[in-house]
Amino acid sequence: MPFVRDCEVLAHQEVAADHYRITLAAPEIAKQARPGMFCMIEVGTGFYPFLRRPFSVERIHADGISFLYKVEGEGTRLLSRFRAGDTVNIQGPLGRPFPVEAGMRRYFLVAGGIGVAPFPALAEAIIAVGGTPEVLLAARTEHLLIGARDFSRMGCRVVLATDDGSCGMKGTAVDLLKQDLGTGEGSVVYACGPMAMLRAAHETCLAAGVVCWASLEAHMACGDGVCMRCVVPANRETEAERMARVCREGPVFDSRDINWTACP
Amino acid sequence: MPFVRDCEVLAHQEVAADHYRITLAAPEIAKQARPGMFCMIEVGTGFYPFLRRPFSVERIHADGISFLYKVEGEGTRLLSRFRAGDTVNIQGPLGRPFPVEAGMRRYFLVAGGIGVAPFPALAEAIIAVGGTPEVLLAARTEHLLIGARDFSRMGCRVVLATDDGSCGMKGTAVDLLKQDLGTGEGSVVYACGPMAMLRAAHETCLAAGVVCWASLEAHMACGDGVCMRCVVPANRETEAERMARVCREGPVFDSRDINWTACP
Amino acid sequence: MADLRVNIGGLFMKNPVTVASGTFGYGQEYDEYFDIAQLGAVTVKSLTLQPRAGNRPPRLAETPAGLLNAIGLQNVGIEAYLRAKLPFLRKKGCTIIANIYGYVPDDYAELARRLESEQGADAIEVNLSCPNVHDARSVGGCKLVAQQPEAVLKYTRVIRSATRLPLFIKLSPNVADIVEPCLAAQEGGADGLSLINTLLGMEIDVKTRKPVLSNLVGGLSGPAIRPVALKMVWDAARAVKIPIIGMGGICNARDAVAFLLVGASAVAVGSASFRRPDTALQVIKGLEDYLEEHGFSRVTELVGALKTE
Amino acid sequence: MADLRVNIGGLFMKNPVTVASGTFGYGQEYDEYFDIAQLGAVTVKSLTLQPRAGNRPPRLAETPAGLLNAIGLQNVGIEAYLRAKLPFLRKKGCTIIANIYGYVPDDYAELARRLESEQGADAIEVNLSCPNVHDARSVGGCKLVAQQPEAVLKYTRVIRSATRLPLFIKLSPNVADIVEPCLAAQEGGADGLSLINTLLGMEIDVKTRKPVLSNLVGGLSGPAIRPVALKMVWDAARAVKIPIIGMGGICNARDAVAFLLVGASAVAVGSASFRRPDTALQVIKGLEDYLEEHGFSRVTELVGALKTE
Ligand SMILES: Cc1cc2nc3c(=O)[nH]c(=O)nc-3n(C[C@H](O)[C@H](O)[C@H](O)COP(=O)(O)OP(=O)(O)OC[C@H]3O[C@@H](n4cnc5c(N)ncnc54)[C@H](O)[C@@H]3O)c2cc1C
Ligand SMILES: Cc1cc2nc3c(=O)[nH]c(=O)nc-3n(C[C@H](O)[C@H](O)[C@H](O)COP(=O)(O)OP(=O)(O)OC[C@H]3O[C@@H](n4cnc5c(N)ncnc54)[C@H](O)[C@@H]3O)c2cc1C
Ligand SMILES: Cc1cc2nc3c(=O)[nH]c(=O)nc-3n(C[C@H](O)[C@H](O)[C@H](O)COP(=O)(O)O)c2cc1C
Ligand SMILES: Cc1cc2nc3c(=O)[nH]c(=O)nc-3n(C[C@H](O)[C@H](O)[C@H](O)COP(=O)(O)O)c2cc1C
Ligand code: FES
Ligand code: FES
Repeated sequence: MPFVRDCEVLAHQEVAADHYRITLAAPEIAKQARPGMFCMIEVGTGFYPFLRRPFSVERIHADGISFLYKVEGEGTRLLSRFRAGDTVNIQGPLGRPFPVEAGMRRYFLVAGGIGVAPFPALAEAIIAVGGTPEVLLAARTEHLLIGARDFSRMGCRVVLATDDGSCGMKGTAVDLLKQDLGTGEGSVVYACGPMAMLRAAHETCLAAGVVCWASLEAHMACGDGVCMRCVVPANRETEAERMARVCREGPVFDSRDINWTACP
Repeated sequence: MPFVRDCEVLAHQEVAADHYRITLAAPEIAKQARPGMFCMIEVGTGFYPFLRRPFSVERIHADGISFLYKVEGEGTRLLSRFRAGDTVNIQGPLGRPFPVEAGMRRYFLVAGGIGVAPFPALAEAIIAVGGTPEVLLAARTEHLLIGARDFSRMGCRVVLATDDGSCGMKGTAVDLLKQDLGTGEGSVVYACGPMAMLRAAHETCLAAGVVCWASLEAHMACGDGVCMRCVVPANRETEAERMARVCREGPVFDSRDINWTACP
Repeated sequence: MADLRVNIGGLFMKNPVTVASGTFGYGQEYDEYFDIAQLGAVTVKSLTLQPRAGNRPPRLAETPAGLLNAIGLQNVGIEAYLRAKLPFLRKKGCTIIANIYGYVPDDYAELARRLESEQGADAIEVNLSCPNVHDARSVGGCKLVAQQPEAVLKYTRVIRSATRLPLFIKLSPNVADIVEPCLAAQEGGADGLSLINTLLGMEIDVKTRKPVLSNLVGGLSGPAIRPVALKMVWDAARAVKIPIIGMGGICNARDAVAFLLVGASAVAVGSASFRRPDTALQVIKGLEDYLEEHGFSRVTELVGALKTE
Repeated sequence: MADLRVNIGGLFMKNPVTVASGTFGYGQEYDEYFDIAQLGAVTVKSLTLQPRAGNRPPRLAETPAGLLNAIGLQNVGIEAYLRAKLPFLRKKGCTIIANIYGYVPDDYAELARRLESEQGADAIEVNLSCPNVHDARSVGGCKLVAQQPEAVLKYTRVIRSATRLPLFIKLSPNVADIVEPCLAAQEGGADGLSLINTLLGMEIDVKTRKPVLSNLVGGLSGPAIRPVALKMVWDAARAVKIPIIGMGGICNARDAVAFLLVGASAVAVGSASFRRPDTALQVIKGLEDYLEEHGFSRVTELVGALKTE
């Protein structure tokens, strides 16, 4: 059951150039939120942007939640202006969470850039069922490898890569996955990042026979499944279901559900 | 020569319920500003309101100016959100100032409500030419009599009235004027406030043969004389001039120039 | 408390507030936020005979105070609607306006017949004005039905003869004079009009030098078009005898009152629901407050009560 | 530096940026903010044979991302323009587009003749689309010239025969198909088109239950209408051979580029000047930057360069 709530900003910091973490008091939403779900945040009170913006829940506390975001355009620029004590209206939690099953041998969390956003909550959930998350974190350059230390502190195994080789391996998160996945036996993969990365993760997992839970990005309007903006081509039989709503059927999909060839 | 400038907010306080004073660093504008002139303030960066809002210059300092304003609608509500250190874009100074001539026997400043806004600067200018401003200040109720003490401190004679009799005479600023104007000999009247008040001031002055400089209010779009939004019916001969632009021919008019019968 | 009930063209609504087709799905999703049975009616996404997958993304762009969409009528089709969507609405006790779209008059007639025979709706809204199902490259040669009064007359007659359900014709603002298609719909036997659908528009990405929408053009909705919608409803209301459901950028009760004043008998909340799912409910509450505050005992007193001297 | 010069229908402009009639007065006021001779051209407020006092206030309202105006063509008249306004523009060395308005074709012809014979303009823009000079109560019976292609043809022919100055016909978006009046203007001998004038609209004060504008209805401008304007320019540009001055909500160089891409050969900045008087100048500068950044050597390379596959 999602809510629409005015929430107090508890904290708001810049964690890297143009990257912020905002923490909100939202007990009801926190209670329902699961790793991989998202909220629609009203970034401004004016008529532009008219729509809310979707952000994955980064962490879930007893009485609040945090989001990790990157300034991309007007909406995120407005969001970055809120200060502690201000009120932000958010709607959520929405969408389907990452399924977390106990007893897997290896849990891979594959993150490209700001795609790391939903993984702190996911890592906690995996640890809670007795697993050890292996976070394969990649970014353009060193200072954009956000949260690496936090994951280590939580007890995750953390492997790093950068496009420019400034830290860790020179390469992508999927390159790290290829190195580590092996036969894939007993493994599950969670992936979040740009479409190209998700596609590569999907192909790698498919070849290894491993399930890949991919959190997809799409521009949204309603976040609630009514507007049909956020659709992606899915492997479904009927015409009516051929375009799946990221906000409702996702954002987390079994990567085999997505019709990657029809994706732009 | 008006300017368009990003100005730092030096101070911003609530001076009465819904009434604020904002002080801006604006040396070039301050240098050109004269009492009765106004600036167009960009109240928000979004598309609504799209237009700037006009505000009379309250005080002119060496390197800054202040405005006194009342929250009326969306524009002034947005304006009230700026904090010290923020940047506001303003355009000005615009319009014709109050003419101030030395050597008059009495200088009456007749203010209704927020109409008091341009008078601190005017009082200073009158004092500078050796006159003693007599400020006839009226408002709905006591706590809205803004600036009475400041005028006294400057050496003005201050007479008060309120609609509800909570302070000073029960009545309007024009009632005060009628009490004081006498034969009007050697007097000049400056009036600012709602249209009905200005009309009454005009009639009182006309009967006494006294010049009344009225600062008119009108909704503006450009503030620069090009859009023709802010017009008022004027006593002019030609059709082309029948509607005078408050922003350009005013906001300060010799009240005999206005065609009061044609005003709404 | 003021009486909010209205009867528009044979459709009884407990209040004059519905939602705009395509902005509320089939109701179920937003029922998670508030009891949608409180609405005067639920208007569902345009239904077609066959399911449709809609246009390729991107399908929607934000413009100043507006949205530009070319969803392309993605919908489950009449069959799945009756089977999978209708039961929920009926169980809730919602008043239902089913919006339908077809390629030829007979499509509409068949949709209307099925809706009537299977109690799939309490009224039918006929979308003659969807700008997003044609190839934009040939727009000159491909007019909307709603842009041709004779076609509006013909379509309305065919659909009218297929159903006794209250029939609303939804028209397009992309005309020189909205009165002409309105009169045609009235003559064709419509019980009411829905005004307005979206304005044709376009948005360009100057970095890629391509249109933002895959369909190149789309329909503009939201607060940006409210002044246009108000003018059209005002023009139409003075020319026709049948009631009008007014829409276009309604965000709050004030906007809704404006539509009633210019002559709408009911209103629909569209794009604004995307931002606040319960906007329509807030409009109902705000309407009650407005009536109270201004001393009206019936919402119908507001209809066409604009003072123009 | 990229070449910004354009020649549109015989009018040479040093860059493709002018201002929209009615939003820049006769140039003098805004010259206090920047040297207006830097503009590709100055387009002046509509001129009529006799001075006009315009409509009663209120004449303008703000709407979401837009302005609704019913100024009613307050202007000094052709006589005072030539005597009191023109000398300033000439002294500055401005390229001048004189916008004219009349009640019958002969009014326009006379205005055009006088402008040509007294060197009052370098080009003429013919306003056939002002929504604010008629009584709104009878709008059904009172169409704009620009809404009637045959009338557009007739007016254009008459004005064409009166002047050899470059002639731009300014049309209205309040039509089902913008191509028809565009073709009519072209057939009538126009050298170019100005698209678009304002969309008809209305705004209501629900407290007083009256229209906000004294004229009841007005014309909608500003960013709100930009998507509509882009679509109309795109439609027109593919149908006519003569150049188009595109306008509607342009606030920055990005918006201007969008108009060029869909096929405008020049652009006009309108309502945005009210907020920032030097908007048109910033558009020119931004255009230069865009061309540089994207490797174009001439602004004309952008015209119609939209990629639609
Ligand atoms: C489920 C979900 C979860 C997300 N979680 C996070 C998160 O945790 N952290 C995070 O930083 N981000 C997250 N995102 C992405 C985030 O929502 C976007 O970055 C944000 O909406 C950008 O908004 P903006 O207004 O700043 O940028 P916009 O103005 O929306 O523009 C951003 C970019 O997109 C382009 N664009 C705009 N509209 C379109 C269109 N219709 N088609 C194609 N391109 C377009 C623009 O040109 C621009 O380059 C998530 C997205 C989804 C769907
Ligand atoms: C030269 C000049 C100097 C001024 N100086 C000051 C000053 O020093 N201090 C100060 O407080 N104020 C001053 N004002 C008034 C001030 O500009 C307005 O209060 C302000 O613009 C209101 O903006 P807003 O967005 O808050 O309210 P708006 O949203 O503009 O609305 C304010 C009120 O006006 C009504 N309204 C809006 N548009 C129209 C319209 N077109 N026709 C009729 N009514 C309409 C609204 O319904 C509302 O009640 C001055 C005005 C002028 C012209
Ligand atoms: C995303 C979206 C989808 C729409 N789908 C439909 C539709 O399927 N059928 C229809 O008749 N109108 C459709 N419309 C138009 C709306 O019903 C409505 O007429 C229009 O949006 C104006 O109202 P608004 O400004 O309040 O949104 C759609 C509008 C939007 C924004
Ligand atoms: C206040 C105002 C006055 C206008 N006056 C005229 C006019 O006199 N003649 C004319 O052809 N267009 C006039 N217009 C229309 C503009 O020239 C332009 O076509 C329209 O505003 C769209 O551009 P914009 O959205 O950039 O403002 C006027 C527009 C506004 C806002
Ligand atoms: S964002 Fe509206 S359906 Fe997904
Ligand atoms: S505000 Fe534009 S002419 Fe006065």
